[in-house]
Amino acid sequence: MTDLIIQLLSAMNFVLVLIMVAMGLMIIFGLMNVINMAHGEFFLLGAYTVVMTNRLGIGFWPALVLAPLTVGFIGMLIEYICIRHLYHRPLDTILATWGVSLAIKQLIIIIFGPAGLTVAPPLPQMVTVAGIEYPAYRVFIMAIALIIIAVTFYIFLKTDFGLGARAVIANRDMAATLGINTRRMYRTTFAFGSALAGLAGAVMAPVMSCDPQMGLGFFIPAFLSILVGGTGTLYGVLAGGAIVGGGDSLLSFHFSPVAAQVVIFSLAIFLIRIRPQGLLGSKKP
Amino acid sequence: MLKISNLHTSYGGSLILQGIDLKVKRAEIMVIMGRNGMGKTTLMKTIMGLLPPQSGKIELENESIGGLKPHKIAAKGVGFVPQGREIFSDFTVWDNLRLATMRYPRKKRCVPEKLFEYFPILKERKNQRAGSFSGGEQQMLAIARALVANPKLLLLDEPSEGIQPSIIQEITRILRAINKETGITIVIVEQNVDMILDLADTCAFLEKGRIADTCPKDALQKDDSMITRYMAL
Amino acid sequence: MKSDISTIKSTDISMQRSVFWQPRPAWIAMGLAAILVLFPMTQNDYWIVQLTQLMVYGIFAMSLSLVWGYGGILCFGHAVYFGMGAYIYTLIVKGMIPGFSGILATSIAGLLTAVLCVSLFAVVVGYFLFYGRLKGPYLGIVTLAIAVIAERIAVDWYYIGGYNGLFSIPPFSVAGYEFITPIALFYFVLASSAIAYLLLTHIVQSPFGAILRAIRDNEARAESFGYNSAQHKIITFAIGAAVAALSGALFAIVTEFVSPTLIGFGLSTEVLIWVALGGKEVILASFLGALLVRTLETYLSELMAYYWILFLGVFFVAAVILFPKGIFGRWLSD
Amino acid sequence: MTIILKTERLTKKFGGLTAVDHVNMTLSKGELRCIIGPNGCGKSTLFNLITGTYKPTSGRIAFKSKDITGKPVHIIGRMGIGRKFQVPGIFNQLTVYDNIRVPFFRDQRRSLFLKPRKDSDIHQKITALLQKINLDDKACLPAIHLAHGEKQWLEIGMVLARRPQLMLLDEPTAGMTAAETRKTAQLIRNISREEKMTILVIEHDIGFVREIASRITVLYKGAVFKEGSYETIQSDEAVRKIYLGKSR
Repeated sequence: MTDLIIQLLSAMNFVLVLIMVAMGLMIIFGLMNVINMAHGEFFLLGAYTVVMTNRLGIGFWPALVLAPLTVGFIGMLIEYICIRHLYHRPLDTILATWGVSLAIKQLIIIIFGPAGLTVAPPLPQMVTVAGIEYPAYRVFIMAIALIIIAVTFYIFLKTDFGLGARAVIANRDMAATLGINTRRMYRTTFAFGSALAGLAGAVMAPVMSCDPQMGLGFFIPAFLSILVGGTGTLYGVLAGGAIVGGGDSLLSFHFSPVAAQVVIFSLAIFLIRIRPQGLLGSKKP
Repeated sequence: MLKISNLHTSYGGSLILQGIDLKVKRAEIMVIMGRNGMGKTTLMKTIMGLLPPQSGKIELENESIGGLKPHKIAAKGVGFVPQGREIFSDFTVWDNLRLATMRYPRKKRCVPEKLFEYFPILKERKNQRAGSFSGGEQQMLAIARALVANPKLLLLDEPSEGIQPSIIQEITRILRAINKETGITIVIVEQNVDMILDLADTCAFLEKGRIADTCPKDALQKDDSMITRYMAL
Repeated sequence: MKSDISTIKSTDISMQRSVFWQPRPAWIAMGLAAILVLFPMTQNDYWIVQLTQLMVYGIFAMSLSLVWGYGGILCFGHAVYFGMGAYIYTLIVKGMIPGFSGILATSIAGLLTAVLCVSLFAVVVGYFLFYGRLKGPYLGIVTLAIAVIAERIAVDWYYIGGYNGLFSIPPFSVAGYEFITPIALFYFVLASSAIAYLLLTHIVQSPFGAILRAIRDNEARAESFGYNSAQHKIITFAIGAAVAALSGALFAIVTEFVSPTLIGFGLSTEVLIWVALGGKEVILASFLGALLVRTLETYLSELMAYYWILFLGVFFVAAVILFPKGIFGRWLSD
Repeated sequence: MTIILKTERLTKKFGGLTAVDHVNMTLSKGELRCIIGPNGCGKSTLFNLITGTYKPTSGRIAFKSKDITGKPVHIIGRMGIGRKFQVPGIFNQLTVYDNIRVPFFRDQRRSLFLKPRKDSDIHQKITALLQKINLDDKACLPAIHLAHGEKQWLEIGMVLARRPQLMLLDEPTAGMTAAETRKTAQLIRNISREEKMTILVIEHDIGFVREIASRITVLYKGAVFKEGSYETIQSDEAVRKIYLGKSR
């Protein structure tokens, strides 16, 4: 019983962070039609911001603010330097962002070395959840992820900025003729999506071993979540993230992480074969 | 007000506009007529900045707007009602209208109350999903949306398409009233002769990418041979 | 879609020549072949071994050129086929697969089994991908995921050596003759490259290649002529996989070891860069791309250490933006 | 006259919108027919139903007395229905010659991986076709460099290469200059006369319709509104009304 609860909590942990990463990816894709292959590396940069603040001796907490800001800024820079030249060649954006991801990864290796680094847990104490002992920091992760997901939904469904962004997704030209600056919208969105990934990386840094390959471990499941849930809808990301992340982490417990990945992945491919638009996606691909 | 000279635009590899010359006076309602495929929609999209002009000039109040991005042109005071209306059907009516205010700073974002005098139905159904509207109601929404930001020039592309005659008449009446009260300049692309004759001050005929003829409405009412020549079978 | 007729003199192009007949690459290929044939006479064993490896990568790059450049299939996991080819060959010649002994465990049998199994695998994967109508970015990332998982399986599977891979692969032998000396291996790989080049060029110049390019250009149009695009893509995928498997097996023969890095996403990325930089739409350009980038890497990675990959990444981004047709592709194609 | 294409109560709905509404239409072998109608009357949808791009909501399509309702696009293509798209559907990177060659490969008995024999008559057929569409001097140009009108002719040539029994042309003169339009009309008339091919054309340009058509079908709001010769249609008061949106 206790085991089961712990498993469920861990699964939830992973699912919530995954959704954060996937939402960023999805917003960028929905708005700009760009699949950002460097999204995993934005996660990576977030995590290494924590490594850096630790080295600077200012501890974990400043990184929580610093990470999304820095990564958001880097995202904006990358949009400005390379992506905006490629809006009319969508397939090439994959290659370009792929190159960016290589460069970022290598930069991290140059600065921090290729080995895995660990960060001291900022909240070492345990709390009691549903009658069992559970690390307080894990609860904190869930709380912060939930808040961020809720805030993102709020921004996109309730604010003026969200309205504009949704309008651009629905009909780019029409939104432009109503006076919305689509280019600026792209840049803001790209920064926002990057910041989400950066923050996710920062909160996960203390519970993972930070190594230069960690981004891919989130990028691929995040992308599969979008494929499974369907593009073009934020709710789809919730469903996809729950299935991919939850399935992966529960299967990892009972079998091995590799077996879990193989099963989840095969399932995702199979699902795409029978329902190409995703679970909640609309008919158009 | 609007002056277009020797405008060329190509679309999908073919030159659709082959030297358009057109002058529209302030507060005038200009109707552009022509059969399908003559470049009417391309002309509208070029004025609005959705298609880049290849050569030629577009001037709004003596200021060149050719080649600007659509949001810049909108900011210069051009409102656009595209063909097929293109309302955001998943959004509420209110959100559709609010979108046109986005370019202002937050405090100045307001939808003028006066709009609802012209289109009372939009106020009643403010929170309804726009996609649930009938074609005519969607058209009114699209026009209202274009008017939210108080444009000097309103462009309408086939507003009567797919709409039942009674609503066409109502839209015609409303457009007339708005033109009279606010002095807005209107350029309409249209094929519906009823609407044209009710609405236009001046008519221009587009054929094979050029303005083939212009004439005041009165002349047209007396003699519709021109309509037959440029529009009919 | 700018049409600029003035720059092209249509009169001096003869009627019979189609775009698939590319005389310049053919001449360059012959010149290159001549240089390569003479190469061992001028150089010592170190460079011969180096160049042998480079050509193995070259074959690998050419296979991706067919899949990506001509088939329009953006594949981020092409090393899966390379690695599988290497592993299957190794397992067979080391006699590690139960039931495969005697004649079934010879080098030739190993080579054939590797190529066959991998192309069958590609058909199965292709069936799901292409009948699922997966395209562009989606296809790319799904293949990337396949590569990552394949690498993890290889690392975790102790029977095939796990993280350390497999060592001491017996030398390639045909009817008792063993290819052991660097020169023998060099000519063996050179001959394989030539065969792979001729095979791939033949395919892209054949009617099948024309249909493939037609599908890449305008899929709906090609389908309306009665061509089943999914089927054509699967066949292309399988041929590309077969050639990649061949290069993988050659890698095992030349280096005498295999490890999980061969199957994973790292090598998949590298091959993508070679082909993109060389020019994905010309088979020979891809081969040259692999040679160029790998040679630069040997020199520059000593000079620049870690900065080399950073430089490669940035250079790759710049090339994507500035030279979408690749470095060699620009002057090899007409 | 044998009937080559027959639609029975053909209907297609998109959500609440009925794009094609109980269309009954028959085409005889060798006929040249134009479909006209105001925007949004369902012309393109009708084409998409015939070629199998859309599946009809109800109704039947018979081609050469065989039911082809709901069959996949490439099967219908193989049965002998060729289509020219509205936006030129050509292979931009291929040369003009190869653009015409691609459809011929289906007739090739040899494996697709072998080069065609030197003496094959395909080359002659391609050359003849290129002459017919006035592009023989541009055979080696990549198709992307053609002028817009030439692209349209090339596509007509590609459709012809398949030797379809029924050819569907979707706005073949869209975006053409007046001279190109006249040339196209001549081309279509020639094909109709010389190849005895059944041709169905969607067109807006009435001048063009007058030049080529023997018979016209007027579609309005997804349904067949009127059918007849150019003269009858042109003088028909009801047709004029729907075209002009006139109610008085």
